[in-house]
Amino acid sequence: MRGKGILRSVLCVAAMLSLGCAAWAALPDGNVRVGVVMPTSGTLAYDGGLTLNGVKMAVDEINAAGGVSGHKVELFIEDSAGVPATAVAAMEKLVGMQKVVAVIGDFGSSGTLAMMDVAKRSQTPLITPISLAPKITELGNIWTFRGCDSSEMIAKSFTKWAVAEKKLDKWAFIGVNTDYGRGSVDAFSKKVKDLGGEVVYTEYFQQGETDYYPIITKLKASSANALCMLGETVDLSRVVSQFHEMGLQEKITIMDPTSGTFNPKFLELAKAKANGIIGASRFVASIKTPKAEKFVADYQKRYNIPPEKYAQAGYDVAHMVAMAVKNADSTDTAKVREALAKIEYEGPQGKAHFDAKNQLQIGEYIIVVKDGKFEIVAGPIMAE
Amino acid sequence: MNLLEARDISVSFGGLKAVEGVDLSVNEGEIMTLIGPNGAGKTTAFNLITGFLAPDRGTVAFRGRDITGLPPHDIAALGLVRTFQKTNIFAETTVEHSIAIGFHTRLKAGLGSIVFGGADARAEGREVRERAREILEFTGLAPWAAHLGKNLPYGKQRMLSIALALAANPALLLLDEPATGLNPVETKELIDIIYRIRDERKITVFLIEHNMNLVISISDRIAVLNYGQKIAEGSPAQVSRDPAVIEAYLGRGFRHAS
Amino acid sequence: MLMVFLQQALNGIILGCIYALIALGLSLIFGILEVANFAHGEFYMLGAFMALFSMSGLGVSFFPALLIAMIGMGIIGALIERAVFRPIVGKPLINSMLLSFGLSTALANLALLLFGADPQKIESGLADYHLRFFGLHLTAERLMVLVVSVALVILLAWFIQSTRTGKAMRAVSQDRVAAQLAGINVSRIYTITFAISGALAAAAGTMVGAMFFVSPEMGFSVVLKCFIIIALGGFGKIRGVIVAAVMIGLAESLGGGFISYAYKDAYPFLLLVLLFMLKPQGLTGGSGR
Amino acid sequence: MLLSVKGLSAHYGRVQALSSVDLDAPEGSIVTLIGANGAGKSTFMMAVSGVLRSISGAIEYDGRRIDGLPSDEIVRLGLSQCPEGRRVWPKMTVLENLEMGAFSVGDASLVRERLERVYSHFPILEQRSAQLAGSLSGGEQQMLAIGRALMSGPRLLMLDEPSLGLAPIVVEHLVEIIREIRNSGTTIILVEQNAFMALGLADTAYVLETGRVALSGKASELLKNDTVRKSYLGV
Repeated sequence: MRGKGILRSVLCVAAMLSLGCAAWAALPDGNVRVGVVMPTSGTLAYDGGLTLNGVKMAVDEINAAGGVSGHKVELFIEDSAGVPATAVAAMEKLVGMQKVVAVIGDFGSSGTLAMMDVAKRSQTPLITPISLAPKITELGNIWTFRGCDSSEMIAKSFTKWAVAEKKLDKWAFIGVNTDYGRGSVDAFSKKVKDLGGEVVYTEYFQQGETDYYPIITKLKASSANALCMLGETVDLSRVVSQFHEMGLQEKITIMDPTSGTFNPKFLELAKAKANGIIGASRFVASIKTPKAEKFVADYQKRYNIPPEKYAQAGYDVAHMVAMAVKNADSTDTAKVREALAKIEYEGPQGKAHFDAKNQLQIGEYIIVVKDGKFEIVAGPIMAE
Repeated sequence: MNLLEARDISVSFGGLKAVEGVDLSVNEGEIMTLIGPNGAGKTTAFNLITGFLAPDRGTVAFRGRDITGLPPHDIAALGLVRTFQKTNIFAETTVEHSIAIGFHTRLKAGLGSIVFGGADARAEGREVRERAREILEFTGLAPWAAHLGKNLPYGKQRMLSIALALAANPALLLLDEPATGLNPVETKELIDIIYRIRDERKITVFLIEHNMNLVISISDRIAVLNYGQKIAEGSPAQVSRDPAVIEAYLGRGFRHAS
Repeated sequence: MLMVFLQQALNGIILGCIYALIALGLSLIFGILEVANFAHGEFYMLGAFMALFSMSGLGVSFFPALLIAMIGMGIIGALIERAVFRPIVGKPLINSMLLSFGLSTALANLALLLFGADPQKIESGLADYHLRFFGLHLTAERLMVLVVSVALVILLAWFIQSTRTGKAMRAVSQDRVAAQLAGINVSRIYTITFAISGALAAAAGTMVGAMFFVSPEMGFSVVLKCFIIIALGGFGKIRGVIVAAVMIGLAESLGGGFISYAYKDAYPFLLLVLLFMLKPQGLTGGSGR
Repeated sequence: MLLSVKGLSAHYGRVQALSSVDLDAPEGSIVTLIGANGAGKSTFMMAVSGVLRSISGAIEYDGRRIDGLPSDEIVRLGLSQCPEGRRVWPKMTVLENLEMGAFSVGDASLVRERLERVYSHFPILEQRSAQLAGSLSGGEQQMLAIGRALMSGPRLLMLDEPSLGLAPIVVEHLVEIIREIRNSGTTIILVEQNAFMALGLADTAYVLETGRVALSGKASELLKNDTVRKSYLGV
């Protein structure tokens, strides 16, 4: 048995060498190898861990149901630590040594943007479950997919609702100083101005920052009636508590439109101060569709916390990759990429497909935090 | 003309008058000594003369030119060079190289030509090596030329600090307690070199010293400070007989001991 | 605009007080043992966790937890001095830099393993009380931070200035051999120095844990900032370090508020460069006498 | 015999600084060590004080081995040293320097008494008591260093070049003080460049050359010894 296996792998390698990147007509023996690059250390470790939860749950589901056409999905997980250079090294390792069919990652837009070159050079599909920077799908890199909404899509849906329905016209922005933060602030500012609103204050902070008093103090002195925060769970929970310490909650509506904070950890950290935060999300645990309800129940059972959109994104993206491999009936990365671009998927967040730029098309729910729960107040609103 | 002329120099720290209305003059070609009890203000007077301290009052003139308030390196460039109580040498540099550095601080070739090795700098390099050699011979440090400063015996370290001062080409050399910590044999060598500095190199010498054997034997004139004021001045014989000096500094046992 | 300026200044002073607590300990260690302790930020981090677990595990309230953290880190600091730093006292600085850097990484990773990456908050229960005076805004929690850190700094200054042990610490820092010859047990002074520094770092960590969060990586950036403070304030000068700490706090707060917050970590460095250009002797450096 | 040293060898790194030195200091006597700079005199004192630890041989004090004891315990047993080069704490006041000299003394009234005695030896120190030691002149610092060494109330006092940088009148005074300290029962080991003064004061003398005892004997006899006169007295 063992000898036969080795012989086969030798033949495979020989075949690959002689044919370059040859294609198999059908799925070869062995597991479907999928790479994941996520921050499991550093300031993004918590959020990255949520996405990884979703990925692992999806893979276990797929394997329990017999795998992809009888082949088990095997994950190869690398830590990006939230550092673009580390993410690139991780991706190189996955495509070079592990020979994965596709890579899921990174969390931060900067990491994803950095890995996109590797995807193109190695001709391996890269699908990010979370990175929101509009640039990612604007660069025309056909090997990169975004398995979630972009901040521009959220911006369109959210500002339409906030400016028109809630009459919020003087906006302040606090964003993390990354591609995601700056990209999102630009996208939202533009939409607010297009809709006749005014941007009165914009400031950025470094990831992992603790002290926001200088920003909050300036915010207090500004004429803003809406604060739009763009960042991750831990950073934004500090912003929120310092926002309350300065007593701004009566004067300013606080919003987290990309809902980076809509997760149990945030509720634990911010407690009652989370109440009233308004956001938009393609997914929330209170969506009442059969797919969503099953996902929420399974996730709750498995991890003892309700899922949020990071876990959902990981879950959906892993399913999408498996579906693409199945549709392609091949582990040839070019065929998987083609199949992924044509996918018709339905997950907990609803029906979705990729547009010509590999951007997933889905709708947004408007959500508000109330007594530690996420309530849907509107939606789904489509971007166009 | 007096080579050095300090008039009415005064300085106080906090409320303490460290030096108060002191006149000091040094004639060209003489060996002059400043003595006085510990804390009388001798080193402070040296600091005032060499620009390490600015006087509250009074003037310092060198070769007839007013140098009051000039920074130390400008004063040194005029030819008024000092050594310090604490031996001040380059510990991690060889003796020969230390002296070469001493030259470089005052030579004319610009930094640019030193870095890029211009003709000026090369000519200077030769000159420096020759003159460093000459000073090594003069001070008896030639056998130690290749040793690191920190590895010299204590007496040779003190000699090196004098050699460094000589490299700066002084007209007036101020030595602050050069014999401190030297044994009687080393003290004799020091006396010898001070005479030769004066006689062979035509450098005037002004020193602070407690070793009265040395002071009495080499000084042409002695000035005495006590509590920041000058209490006596004159030849060694005059000063050592002065009752005020015996009372404040020498002690009654002095005549007997020497 | 004036009110914004004053509010930013107040925020900066509070931040500076925290920096002072950490930097003073680091400066004491540097001055007395002549070792650089890059793991000092981890003392601050472990102190914060100790307070957190005292509250969640033992159920004590904030101030007893602060005290427990200080005592606990005092003991751990002393043990670390004996086990890690004692053998390299008197060796070139690079030894302690490398060793403490390793210790810093080891402690941070140990904390990551034991406590997880999740940031957690210490509930002082004071953040919801607000004080408003002359148009300025202060929570009771920040007032507490101000009062406790000023009190600790005064206590430390008094200890070093006036007690027998404090004088012995100064003696060791100025001339170790002379201190030995005077009958001072130098090893004991080293241990005490680490204990005091550990306790101060724990106090700072606990208060930061209340104002912000406790997490395994909280120590790293703070220790670099504190080395800047020590460089600014002059090595081994208590008053200089306090002034420098408050200056850094103000620079971050005012620079962050009025120039750009995204680059606020650059302001301390800029301040350092500026000061070295204008006053090479350091903040409290005299005119040479 | 208050101090008895047998076969003392010491190293600074790889440099052998002392090799097999024997020395005896009878109670109540003044013993002087003379020799060139670097002959090992200061090393000897640092070894006896327990500061220099890489030593071999036996050091017996009052009938008890003290080699290997930490320096603070040695001070507590009654040995005190005024080191070469003053080594006062420059950023502490004169009074603090003196107080720290009595670090091993618990009794506050005893400390006060000794402080009075030091002030009577060196009145200038009393005038300067609130000044920082670093602001004193070199000679004043030397007085402070001697005063500090006396504060622990030693039975054995080791003075390393105490006359360095002192005015002649102070040196004269110092000679009286050393006699007085000896007469009050303290044994003294004295290292001096001023060999005339040292040999004049001491009962016994040891001449060190490159870490070895080259000569020893009664001080009055060494004063007449030709080699000593030529090499160390310069006559």
